[in-house]
Amino acid sequence: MNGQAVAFFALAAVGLLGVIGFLRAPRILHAVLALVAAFLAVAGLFVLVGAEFLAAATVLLYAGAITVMAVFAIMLTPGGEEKRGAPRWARGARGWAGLVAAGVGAAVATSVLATPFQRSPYAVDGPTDTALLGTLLLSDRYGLHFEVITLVLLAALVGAIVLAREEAIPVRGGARAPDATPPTPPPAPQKTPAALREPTADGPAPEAPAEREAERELVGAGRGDGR
Amino acid sequence: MQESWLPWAVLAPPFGAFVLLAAFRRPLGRLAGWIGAAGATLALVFALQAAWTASGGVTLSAPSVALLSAGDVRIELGAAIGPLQAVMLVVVAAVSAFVHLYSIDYMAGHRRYGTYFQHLSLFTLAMLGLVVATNWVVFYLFWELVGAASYLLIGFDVEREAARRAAVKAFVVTRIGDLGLLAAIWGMAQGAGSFDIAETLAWASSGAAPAGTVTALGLLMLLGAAGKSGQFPLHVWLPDAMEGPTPVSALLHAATMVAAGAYLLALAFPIVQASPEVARTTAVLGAFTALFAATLALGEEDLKRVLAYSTVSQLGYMFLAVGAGSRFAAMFHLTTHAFFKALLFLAAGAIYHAVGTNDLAAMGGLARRMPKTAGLFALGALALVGFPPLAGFFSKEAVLAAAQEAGGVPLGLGVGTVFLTAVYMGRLYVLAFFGEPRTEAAREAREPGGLILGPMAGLGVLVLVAGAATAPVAGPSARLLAALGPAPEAGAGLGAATVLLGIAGLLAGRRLAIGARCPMTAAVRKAEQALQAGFYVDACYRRTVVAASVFVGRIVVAVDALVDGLFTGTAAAVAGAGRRLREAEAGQVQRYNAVALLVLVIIALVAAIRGR
Amino acid sequence: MTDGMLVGLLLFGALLFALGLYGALAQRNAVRVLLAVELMLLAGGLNVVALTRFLPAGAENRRLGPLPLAGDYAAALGQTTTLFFLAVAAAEVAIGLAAVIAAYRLRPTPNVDEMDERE
Amino acid sequence: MIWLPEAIVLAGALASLAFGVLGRRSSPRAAMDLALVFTLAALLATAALAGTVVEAFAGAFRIDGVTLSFQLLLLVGTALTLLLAREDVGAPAPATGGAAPSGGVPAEHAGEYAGLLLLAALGGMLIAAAADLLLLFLGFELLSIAGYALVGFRKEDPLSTQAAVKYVLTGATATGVFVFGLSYLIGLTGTTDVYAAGEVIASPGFMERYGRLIFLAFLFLFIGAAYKIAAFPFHLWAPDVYRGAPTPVTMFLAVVSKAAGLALIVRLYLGAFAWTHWVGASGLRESFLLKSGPVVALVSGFSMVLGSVLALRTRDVKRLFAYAGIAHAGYLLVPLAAANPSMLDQIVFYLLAYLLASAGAFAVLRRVTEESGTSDLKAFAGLYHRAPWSAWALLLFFLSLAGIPLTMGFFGKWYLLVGAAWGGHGLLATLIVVTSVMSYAYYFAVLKQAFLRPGSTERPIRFRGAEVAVVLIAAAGVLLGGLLPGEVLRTIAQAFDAAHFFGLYDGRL
Repeated sequence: MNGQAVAFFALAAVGLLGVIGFLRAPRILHAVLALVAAFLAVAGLFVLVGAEFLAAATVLLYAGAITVMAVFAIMLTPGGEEKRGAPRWARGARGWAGLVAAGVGAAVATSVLATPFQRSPYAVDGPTDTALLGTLLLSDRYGLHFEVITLVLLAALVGAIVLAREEAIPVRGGARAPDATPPTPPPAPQKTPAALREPTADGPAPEAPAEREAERELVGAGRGDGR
Repeated sequence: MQESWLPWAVLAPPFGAFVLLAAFRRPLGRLAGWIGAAGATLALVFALQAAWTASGGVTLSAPSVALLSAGDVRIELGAAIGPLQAVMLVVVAAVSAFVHLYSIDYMAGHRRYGTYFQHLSLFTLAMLGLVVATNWVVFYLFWELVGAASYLLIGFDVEREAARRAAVKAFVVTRIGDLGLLAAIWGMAQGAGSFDIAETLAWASSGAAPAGTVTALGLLMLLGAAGKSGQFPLHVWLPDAMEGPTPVSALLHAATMVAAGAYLLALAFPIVQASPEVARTTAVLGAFTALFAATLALGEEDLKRVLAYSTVSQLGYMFLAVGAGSRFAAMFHLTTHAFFKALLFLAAGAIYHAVGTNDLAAMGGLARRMPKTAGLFALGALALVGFPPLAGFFSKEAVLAAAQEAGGVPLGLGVGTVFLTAVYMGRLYVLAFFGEPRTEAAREAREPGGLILGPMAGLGVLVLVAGAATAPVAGPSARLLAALGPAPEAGAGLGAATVLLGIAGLLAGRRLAIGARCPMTAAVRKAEQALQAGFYVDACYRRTVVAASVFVGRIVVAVDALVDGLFTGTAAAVAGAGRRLREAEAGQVQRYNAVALLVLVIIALVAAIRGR
Repeated sequence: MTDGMLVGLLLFGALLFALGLYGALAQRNAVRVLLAVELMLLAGGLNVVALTRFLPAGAENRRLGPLPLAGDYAAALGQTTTLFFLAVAAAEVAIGLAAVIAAYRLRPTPNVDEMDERE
Repeated sequence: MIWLPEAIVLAGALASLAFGVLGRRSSPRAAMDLALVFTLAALLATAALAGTVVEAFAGAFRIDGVTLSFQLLLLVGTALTLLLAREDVGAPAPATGGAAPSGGVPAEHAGEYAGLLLLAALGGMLIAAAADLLLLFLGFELLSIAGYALVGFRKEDPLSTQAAVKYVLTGATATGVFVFGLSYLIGLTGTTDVYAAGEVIASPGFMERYGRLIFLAFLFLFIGAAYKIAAFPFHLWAPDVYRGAPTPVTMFLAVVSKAAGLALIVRLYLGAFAWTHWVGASGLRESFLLKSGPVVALVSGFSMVLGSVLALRTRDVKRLFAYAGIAHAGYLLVPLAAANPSMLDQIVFYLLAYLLASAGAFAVLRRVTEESGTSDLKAFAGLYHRAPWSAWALLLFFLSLAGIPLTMGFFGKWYLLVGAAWGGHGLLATLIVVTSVMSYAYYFAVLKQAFLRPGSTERPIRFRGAEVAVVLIAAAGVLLGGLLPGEVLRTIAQAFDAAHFFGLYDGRL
């Protein structure tokens, strides 16, 4: 067992523990933290196979950007599964999902184990020159891909802004009010969009319960209260 | 084989009429009827010309257009007229022309006068197209179009719930048969590698096709024919179809469309003949239906429904003839039946106009008020029962003579039907035309106008002379029918027996009619109730076909509930089955994704373990 | 890189994918589902990187012709592919979270199963 | 300039987005009109390329018969969608509250609406033109991501936003599955070129060694792609999403997205997998088709049956379209399962029939549901008296969708049936027939309301100009295809010769 193997097993173990923590943690912020550990472990694996640039990108994108985005979203949408026990169907769904996941995992693992891999004579080890990545990305073929991925990101950007932006016009039917309450008068115009406001106690009265709950969850998650 | 535009020319006038009516039916007003009639009459002229040519033993073949081609398989929009097609064309065009003329007065003042003739022209076009088609796909196309026109015409009085329901019923029941036809077409194309009618028939009868396949194809085709022709057990739609206007009943549901099933079997005659099982099944089915429907007709209190059951019964004769191996007898009977049954329906329409109902209980004594109608009705009825020298006698004799080939049981059923036919017609006639008028309307009944009587008289003439169509003196018509196959030899006794049976039946019918107003024993009443319920076949449908779909749905729910119960251990899931199906439509996308993915997981596992 | 290492990486990828799939199918919170999908994507990325290190089977190809620096090229190709996967993952998360926020505004629940508006 | 159509669509998208930022106050609908003009220009540019077979970007981008026919379908669908969507902008939401089936898109988002529609269409066009696995994937993602946003565009309606969430979650899961399959395919073959991957698979000894993993890769890729056409097993997003999305977007998903998804499957399946042959260990010639065919047939069969059965149970017309769409996805996969020489023609012809009839039906549906504020079946009650012409048009479209003679849909189904029989798939052919008969039931349920049921009001429905245009174009197409199917088919087969698709394997480009 050489050093590489030791590193592999260590990273794999961390990754697995992270994923299991993500799936099992009752509090969603704990889950996200566990996931960060898993992402970092995968980044370590990337280093191990000589993909250093990729490792850096993974840390930046996954452990950084995506996780932060997720935390933002979690803060804006409190009231998760902790509030009440899972309904009957969800327990059933877990059974099905477990069956599917186990089946897929077993099928892939069986196939991998039964495949006689053969190392090609061309194969190289050691870290890849990042300049080669750059050349490839701007080559004739992948230059096109590079342009298309910008369009994908553009679509995501525009779509996310349209969806997440709170309209200046009052939302009909009482956006925040529960279904049964009579229509409330439109809230007074606000300078900052509500979506970006910090959860503070001096918000308008009708919105307080939801945000208090967010607060409570944050406290419970041990991330401090932000004040 | 002879190149000719005539097959297309036959289709052109009804098509033109349809287009004209579809575009301008409102501004045309009363003229709409005349345009429709002109279209049908012109088609008749072309059909007669085609028949004249075809009687010389040639097949008129029109230039064709390729509709679709998929590799070697080509679907051609072609048209051809051989002797068989010529007979059918003349019958369709002739009855259609008379019905169009009749309808001009009959439908006068109706809110959707123009639409009616538009539908009628569409039907005529579709029916003629069906006859001249040279390709199974095109045939099926027109077959469906005929069904669609029937749907529209049965439900023509959209305001009435009964009419709407009858239209839907007809559509659904005949569709069961259509499935059979579709499967048969598909199977033939599979085997013969072609959709061409002539090629597939040649393939089926050549012996190249496996015997089992031919039998299966024949039975499927029989299913298709039975659906269209209202043969047992698919007969349930035809009596209800009487909700349509009476001229429609005369044209579609007595003379032409329902005969399309018999025509299909005559067309696919080589297949029927190639398999003894199919021939036997066809003969027995036909004979049984003939007797069965005649029995049902005995208990009916509605004039049109009696005639409808009678149609089912007579169509059974045609099936019997085809099954017994005589295409000649089948087509001959088809022709004469078209004439006399159309006549009977048109007369029934005249009565409806005069009395305002089809209920026999509301008639009586009409012979005095409407002597001409009564006379023409009698002519049709006697032809139906089979008295010489009327058309029905000769054709029925031909059918029974052919049935001798099919064995004792079909022959017995066929002869028995002669008696029953006479009974229900006798009863009907006495109830409607003799005795005292039973309602005010019947007392005030009046003879219809010339435009209604005229077409009836025309058909009456045909009923008188059509019997001679096979006699050598008739020239072309005899040659035409003879081209369909040899005329079966009838013993002298058969004709005499049918006449005697007919007379006995009429007398029995008269007794039944008079006795109907006498107090009856409970047993007879009960039997009659059973008959009126259509031998419970209708209820049977409600319980099977309709219930089956509900049942399948329930099974799906039950399985779902069961699986779910296994996982969650709640027996309550079984109780809430109805609610659960609603849930299946609701938003729990994740779980359904998981369940659905499971199938593919199994494939993956199998592939992984088996090694590719 | 050795055979054992490759198989180890592929097995780890399979496990990551399976667990991600489980999360995507079983989690109720929409944010958790999205993050679980990220795991699936990451597993794919890991696979490509590992395999292209080992098997540059496309080094010679009738259609593409011989390639320069075959081994390095293949490794770089695998990493480029994974870069694209990463970018797409980010885009998916962005739009997904935006949709969750938009839905939450009208009906305050992040749980997928409670998003079940019927009339 | 073989990428001119794509460039035009991209320019249109950017122009619409820019217009949305700069000029939205002046005339919101102008953004839609702008997008429509660009779409039509791209349509012309695509048509002008007819008959071209050429590659660009080092083989990643390929124009051939399949590309052009699919791109034409996509552009026609997009143009019709834009026509319908035009009426959405700034229209007041119906007064019935949040649960209304459709409603206005805020005028200030008109530019984004048009821009995202065009970006999604561009994604579809890239799929059709991609001969590169990664490019296929990126096109797929561009289409999906723009689609997620479009579904949630009616932001004041919980149905719409929740539909967006469900669409994203299902879509992301499908993407995960797709990527996993892609990783094995790219990793094992060492190339991202579709055809080169196919050559590697066909190279001697490769399948003996890696066959299991390649088959798994195919399975994952196929399942992931099936999501886009709403085929089994990722089909159940469709009802909720179709119901919640703005009706033009529903139409876009039903028509354009489905066409693009099919292009994806065709490109991927036929390019890299199905047509590969090799000499097996036993010395016999083997082909991937024999291994993959049953999977495709299974997905196709399940889609047909599940879609049809579920459609029978629903009372909501938009959901009904979703279920019917699942069944149609099943039909569209039949030619691939029963592989035969003209399967591409069959797909394109059926797709065209489906596209036209669906577009027309959605145009009618849009106005009717808008007027009555519900998409329940009863919204159609009395339509014949309120708008007779539209009722007749609806009849025509439904007849075509159900596959009743004299319409294009009938010949489409016949062609599929012939193809299935040709490929020796009796069971699939039977399923087509049986599910078609079931489809009569649910389509007739709508027609029954339209023709035979009295409505709650006799007030005539006034159709907007753009809607009338969509209905007329669709009706003309359905009739033309129904009366002259041979001509239409010949045009498709000649101008956009699908045989070029396989040209690589014949030594041609």
